[in-house]
Amino acid sequence: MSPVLDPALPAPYRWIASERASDVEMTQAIADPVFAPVGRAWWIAVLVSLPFVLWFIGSIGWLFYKGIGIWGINSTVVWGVAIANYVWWIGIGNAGTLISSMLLLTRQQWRGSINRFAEAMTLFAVAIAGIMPIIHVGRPIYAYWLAPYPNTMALWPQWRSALVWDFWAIISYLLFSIMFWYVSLIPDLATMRDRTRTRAGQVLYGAFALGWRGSARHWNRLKTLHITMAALGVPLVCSVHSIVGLDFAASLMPGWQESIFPPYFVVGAMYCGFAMVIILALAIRWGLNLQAIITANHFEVMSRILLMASIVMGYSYATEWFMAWYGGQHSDRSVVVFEFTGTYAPLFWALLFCNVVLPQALWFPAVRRSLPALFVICVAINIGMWLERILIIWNTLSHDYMPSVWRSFHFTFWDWSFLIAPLGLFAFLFLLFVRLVPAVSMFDMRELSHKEGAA
Amino acid sequence: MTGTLIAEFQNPDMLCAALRQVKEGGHHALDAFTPYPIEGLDAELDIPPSRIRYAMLAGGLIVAAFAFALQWYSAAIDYPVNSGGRPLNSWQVFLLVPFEVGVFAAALCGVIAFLRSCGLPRLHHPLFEIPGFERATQDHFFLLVAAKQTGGAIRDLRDVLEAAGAAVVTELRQP
Amino acid sequence: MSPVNELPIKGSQFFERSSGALDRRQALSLLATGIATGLAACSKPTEQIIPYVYMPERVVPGQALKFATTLPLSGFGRGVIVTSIDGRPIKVEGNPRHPCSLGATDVFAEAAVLSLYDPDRSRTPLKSGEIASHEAFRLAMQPQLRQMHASSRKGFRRLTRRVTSPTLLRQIDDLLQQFPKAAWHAYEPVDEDSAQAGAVLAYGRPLQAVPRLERATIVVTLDADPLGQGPDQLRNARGFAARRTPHAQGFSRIYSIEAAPTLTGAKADHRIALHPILMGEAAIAIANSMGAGLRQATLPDNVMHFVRQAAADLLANRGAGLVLSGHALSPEASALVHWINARLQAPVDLIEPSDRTAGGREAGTLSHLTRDLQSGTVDQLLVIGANPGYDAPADLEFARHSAQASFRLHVGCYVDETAALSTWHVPQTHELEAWSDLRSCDGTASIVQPLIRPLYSTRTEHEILALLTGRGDASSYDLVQETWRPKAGAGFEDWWTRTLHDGIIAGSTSAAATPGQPALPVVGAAAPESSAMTVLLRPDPSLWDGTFANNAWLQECPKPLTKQVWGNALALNPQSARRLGLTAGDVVTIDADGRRIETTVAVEPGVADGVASLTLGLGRRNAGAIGNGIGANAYAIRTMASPWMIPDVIITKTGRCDEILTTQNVVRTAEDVRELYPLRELSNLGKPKTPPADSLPSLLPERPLPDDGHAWAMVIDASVCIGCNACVVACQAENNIPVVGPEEVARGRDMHWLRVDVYDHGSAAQPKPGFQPVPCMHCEHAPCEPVCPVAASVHDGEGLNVQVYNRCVGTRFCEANCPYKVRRFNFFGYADGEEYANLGFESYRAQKNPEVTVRARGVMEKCTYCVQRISGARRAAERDDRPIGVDEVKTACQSACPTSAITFGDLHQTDSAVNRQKADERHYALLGHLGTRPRTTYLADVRNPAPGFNEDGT
Amino acid sequence: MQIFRPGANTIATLLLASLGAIPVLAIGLIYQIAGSAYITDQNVTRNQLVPFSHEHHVGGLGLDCRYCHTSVEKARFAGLPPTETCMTCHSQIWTNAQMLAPVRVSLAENKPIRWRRVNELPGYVYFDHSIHIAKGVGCSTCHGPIHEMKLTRQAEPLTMQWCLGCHRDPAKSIRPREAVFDPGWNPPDDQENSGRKLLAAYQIHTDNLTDCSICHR
Repeated sequence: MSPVLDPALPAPYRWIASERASDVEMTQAIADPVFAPVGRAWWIAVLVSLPFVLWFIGSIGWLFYKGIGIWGINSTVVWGVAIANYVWWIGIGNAGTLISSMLLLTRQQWRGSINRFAEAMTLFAVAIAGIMPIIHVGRPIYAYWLAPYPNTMALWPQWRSALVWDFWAIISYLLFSIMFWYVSLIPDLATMRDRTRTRAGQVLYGAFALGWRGSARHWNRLKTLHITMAALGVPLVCSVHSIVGLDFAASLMPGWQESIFPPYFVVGAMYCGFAMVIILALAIRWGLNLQAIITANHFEVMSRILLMASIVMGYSYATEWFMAWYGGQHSDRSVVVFEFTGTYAPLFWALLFCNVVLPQALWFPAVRRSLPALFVICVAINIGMWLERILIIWNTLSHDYMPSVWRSFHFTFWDWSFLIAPLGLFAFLFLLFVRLVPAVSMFDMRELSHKEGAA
Repeated sequence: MTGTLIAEFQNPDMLCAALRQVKEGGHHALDAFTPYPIEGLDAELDIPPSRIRYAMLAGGLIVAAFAFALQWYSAAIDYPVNSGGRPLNSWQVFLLVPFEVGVFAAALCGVIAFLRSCGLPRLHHPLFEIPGFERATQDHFFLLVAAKQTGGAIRDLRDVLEAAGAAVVTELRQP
Repeated sequence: MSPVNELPIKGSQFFERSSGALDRRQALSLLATGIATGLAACSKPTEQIIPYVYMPERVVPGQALKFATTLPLSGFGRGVIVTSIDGRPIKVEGNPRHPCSLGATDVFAEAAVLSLYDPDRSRTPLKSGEIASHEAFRLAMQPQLRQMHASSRKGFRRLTRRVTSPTLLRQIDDLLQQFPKAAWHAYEPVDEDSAQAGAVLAYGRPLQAVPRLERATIVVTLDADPLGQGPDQLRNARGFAARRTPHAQGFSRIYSIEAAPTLTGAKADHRIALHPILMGEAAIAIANSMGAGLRQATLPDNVMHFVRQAAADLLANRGAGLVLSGHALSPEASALVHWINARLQAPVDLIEPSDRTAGGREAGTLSHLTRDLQSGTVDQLLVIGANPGYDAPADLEFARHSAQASFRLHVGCYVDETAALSTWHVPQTHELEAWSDLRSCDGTASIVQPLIRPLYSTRTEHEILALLTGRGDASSYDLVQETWRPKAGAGFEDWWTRTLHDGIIAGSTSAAATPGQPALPVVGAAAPESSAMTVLLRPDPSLWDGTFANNAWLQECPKPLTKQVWGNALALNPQSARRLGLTAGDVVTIDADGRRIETTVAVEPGVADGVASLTLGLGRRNAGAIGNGIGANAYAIRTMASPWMIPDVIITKTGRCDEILTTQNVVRTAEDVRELYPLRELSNLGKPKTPPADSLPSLLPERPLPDDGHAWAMVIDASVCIGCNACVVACQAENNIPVVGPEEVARGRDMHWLRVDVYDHGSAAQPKPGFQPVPCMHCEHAPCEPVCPVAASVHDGEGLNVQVYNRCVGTRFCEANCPYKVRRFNFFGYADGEEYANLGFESYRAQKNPEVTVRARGVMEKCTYCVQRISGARRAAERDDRPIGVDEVKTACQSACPTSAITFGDLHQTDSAVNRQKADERHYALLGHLGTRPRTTYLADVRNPAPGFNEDGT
Repeated sequence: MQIFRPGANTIATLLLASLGAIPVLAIGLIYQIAGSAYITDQNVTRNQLVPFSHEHHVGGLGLDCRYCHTSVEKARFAGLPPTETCMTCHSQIWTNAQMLAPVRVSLAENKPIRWRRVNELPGYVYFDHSIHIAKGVGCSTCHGPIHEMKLTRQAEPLTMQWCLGCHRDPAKSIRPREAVFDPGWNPPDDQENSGRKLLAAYQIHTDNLTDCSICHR
């Protein structure tokens, strides 16, 4: 079908690539794909992702049945893919809310086109991230012991453990993100309620819209709440990933015990999160014909952020190496040498290429404007960031203080399963999302379109 | 008895113009219903500033304090164990959880306060019966006004609104 | 099928079997069931409590009883004390009264309890492989006995291993009187034959050398390994340790000349690798330096340089210098060593060998037996306890020739390779179930008393012999008493009880013989140089001669120097490997004139050039579920003529590769060694040392430790640790540590709570390994504790870093954050339903220590300082309102240690041994700079090199 | 256009509220169940092959606990009497009572009597009777009024919480050693300080009593 707003190039406005975008057009452009009959592309996507979902469920089942020995972990490298996945997914999860709230606080007009699905991405990513620590433990049935609850053992969690901090960080963050996402969704749900033709749709959207009427008072309260939550969201996100960083930094292992970890984990999270947002933006833009709403300028600015982040990452890596050398500890230095030359050296070089070298291409406007190039870079960054996380674990654990028990990790089929299958689950959830709620915030876009004078 | 009218406009500027005239005419502008927030409208309608933030602050602080107290009580009083030679009340590290939980609690209180201050959930509302009101969430702009306490005020008000370019003006009958 | 029916845990048929004499030992608390189900834990169905019908005397349910007995190794006894709970022997410890145990144990003694419960043990007689009854066997024996009596035929042969049991020897005498034409042969795979032949050359009669290392200041070993595994290891190790602590008088110096690395070589102050055929030359060189005036020894210059230095040192210490010769030396060479020692008035006693009958009868050799078999003059072949079908030298072709005998009886604990060759097999009783007696290397006799009624209907050697001599009714108990009653004289009963209690027979130690001056042997010409490879055979440090092949603890016990488990490998030094174009892991064929075996190559510095060393005891075919098909069978290339050294072998690559399974790495990188294994030289001890960085700044304030109560700590003296692994297996037995199996080891998983790290502070050419046992450090600032989200890893009031298994959820953060990597994780249910091979069988449950939880899958575990022992001692003390005595608590590793390298005790008791050790100037904390404040600390290894001498001849 | 009936407002509000309420209630409920007899088996009586009555033997005949539970002062296990112990009397009296048939059979066939465990602790809990007896913890403190039980039941919940109750403050449960085996003993009014005196007298060190390693290994 041809888009409601046909993209006009060169774009007459900065953030809307269409001659004009009246409220009704804007609304149709975003809301109607949800009501439109399901397209073939969507079905194919679902059929592709569904097997992965089943694979993931099956893998978890087998894991619970056999025990975590099915992974490539060993007496020395006791952590592996599950933890890396956790850090990677929570990283992606951090980006959505972080981006959305930071842009909101900084009054970035273009925020409207991406915040909705960026926040959705957060929800799904954090949910998947939350699974990882649970399946990672040896006795998952007792994972709930991390929570303080009245029990006949009269026991409590051990609050000094970074894992307990994680527990609270994930829970708080997930619930926070759900509320943050939902609150800004209410007006759009009302729109859906009022546009849908089916009774079921009216009841469902109606129920979740809570009877929103768009009254001036509603808007006033909503804006107050939203901006305040954003103000809380930024420190929350930073703290969440800082705590993830503390999982390592609060230890005394060479290569982990580094004060730079928390900030550098936050940047890393934003980095791969933004990369993921761009990938999803490309998909949605293409899949829902939103070329007019997600414009080249959007990708332009996001690429710049990526570029900045990649430089910060490079700086962080360099700092690590420098501190190891400067600190003069034999073990620290030896870990760094191992990174560059040891068992996992090829992966390490690959990570440097993906996270630091390749993104430098974004210095060139041509690259920033070439969507395929952008896509490739973003995929590379996500791979690079996963490598970074797994290597933080492997390098230190494989090469710590006790040379007598240095061992390396050997990938098993099940490691691959837990690495790949969740991606399918993520895609699946996202596909459901775009079919159920407007993927872009309609009221924000209406506002924007009026500001831009396109309405 | 006073009459309340609701007028439907094509675009926000008309609505704002109408609102101004209504107030000049001494009528009461009760509320406006728009598909997106319109700058300054709440000022025109002199909606009191929201107190949501106080609720959030209070909720956040209380829960954070509770979280810290729980840690302190469980680790130092109820079942003290020596964990790696750390002090029983390692308050420095006990600050992390309260922060996380506090932020979450603040947000939660915010949402609750928001719902209360907007009177939501309100799935059933008389306004939904107004024909065409469903466009208030899409592309049309509604103004809810009450006539002043003098005879014939209703007609006068209706004129004002239509003059201001209202497409439809409906009178709400009081329940 | 599970052997549960035979298991004493199941009460009923157990009591049906009760018979007078043994009641005390039979006492089998059926409460054990309660415990056993308790171990399995979790499940809700109501437990049963099954009391006795008649309460056996002395048994208190759940309380440990200790009994002294004796365990054989290569026929020699080592006195032990076995702990038995509810009638189940669960732990072996040394017997301090016994001169060849001195309170310590070796890996084989520790592992004996596991073999006892091995479900693969033979349980019923077999007639050519078919299950038969003892009655059937008795009937089948009748005609044979008649034939044996009919003196017309001469074909009755009996093959045993080395026999030192006075009772058995007495029975053999009787037997041979009854059957004049019968003959007795003995075969011991790990023999002393060349040494004895040497004694014959030197003194005209076989004599057994008993070195007294505690009196030796200079020790020179010619391919000998007194500290290595063996029947005399414990005594030697103690003697060694006595002269290796700086405080001791006359710190000893050890020169080791050897063909392949040994534990003695590892502890030596000077070591040099020498081709085994040149060992004799070294002996000549030493002898000449003492004026033997033999022909010039042909040795490489650096070796000559080394030998001169050693000889000079020996001469300078006349009366305290000692030379020891190994298996591989020629009789002449060992004779020469006797001569040298005589010249030096060396601290070595010569005693009459104890494997002779009172009638002076001596066993014939295996080669005679096979010759007779070949010539078809043997009708009945009785193999008792031996397993020639597996361990006979290949050139004898025992398997083929044994078929010549029409009646072939095998008595053994397993249906092994020999059983497969026999017409009849009778299950033999395990040492821990049997009455018997044994002599140890120094001749001391002690009683073997059963700890439990035989689990299966088995027979002891004594009973079998009694059957032959027509005394089928006599029990071993009677037979053993018969032997000793005359010697004890009046008051036998008291004597007997005392002897059983003490675990040695007073005054039975053989007096040193005074054989006069040894003759100087005639030495032949030097062996010609040969470029071909020589394979050197060694008993396996974990499996010995293969007897223990089906013992999972021993299969998974890392070999001291290579850390290899579950197999053996052909060790070459880097140069030889390069020359042959081999790399570690290559599978090769060894071709020793026509006899071939396949094995895997391991590259090990320290092996002499042109030599490849391989251990015996693996490649079993009929060992059982654990031992079958593990490793290569070196017996298949062994020859009677030269049992320890196989010259001129051809080693060819097969092109295949195989992984050598190891549990850890030998650390050779200089910085790591320097940081983790400080080495001191005796000469520069006493110099002030830099105090270790104790505490580091922390965000958190100090948490004062309670100064009352106890503060447990351990000190390990690297100077006397010989890396023998006794502690490792002792820990495994005491703490119910599961075996993970080869596949899991290959995945980098292991379960030993205590590992012995090897640090090589030498060079590739001159490896100088040092041993560092690493249990949990019980850090006061334990990094593992704050990271545990559920407080499963916490400190207790006495300074123990405890791991609460039932609280652990398995995040593994503790191990990730442990700088010492001493925690072990149950990736699978190694003890909990996913056991390796047959280790899940019910019978093994009886070995489990009821005082220690069996850990579930997904749970982290680690060294607890044997908290169950501490707790036991505490409760015992508090029951009678007294404090725990000084050094009253001994951990399993500590009590096993032959050199007392491990000290454990209470820091708050000022006069505790551990406090003394901590005051030593060599004291250091491993990775102390991390501020973990370990409670387990070390004393630095001390070496005593000769001033101004260095092996390289520079 | 009105989608919902007026009542929907109330329903919606209730649903929202329950989002918060339900988890809290659920946890409370689970805690209640976990502590209840359904899980702990408190006061559960198990049918035994021989309906042995402590009420009769202890309450009535006044047998001392140690007559049957011989190792209670020496070992972790109190010990159950061997059949011979029962027969010391029952070879004379009630020699052919039906209910004692299993005992006679046991002796005759030399097969132990199988009792069902009443007080059952998990395998990872290492409870030691002897030390508790030695330090003045009476039988009835944990086993309740055994002398009034026709059939033996588990008197206390035996949860960790319950154990800790005493290990945190032993004073309130310690009694004079001579009263340890008195099933009818009741704490005096001044138990608090008499208990404290006994703590001192019996040298009970309370500081480590809640260490994990005291009960778990």
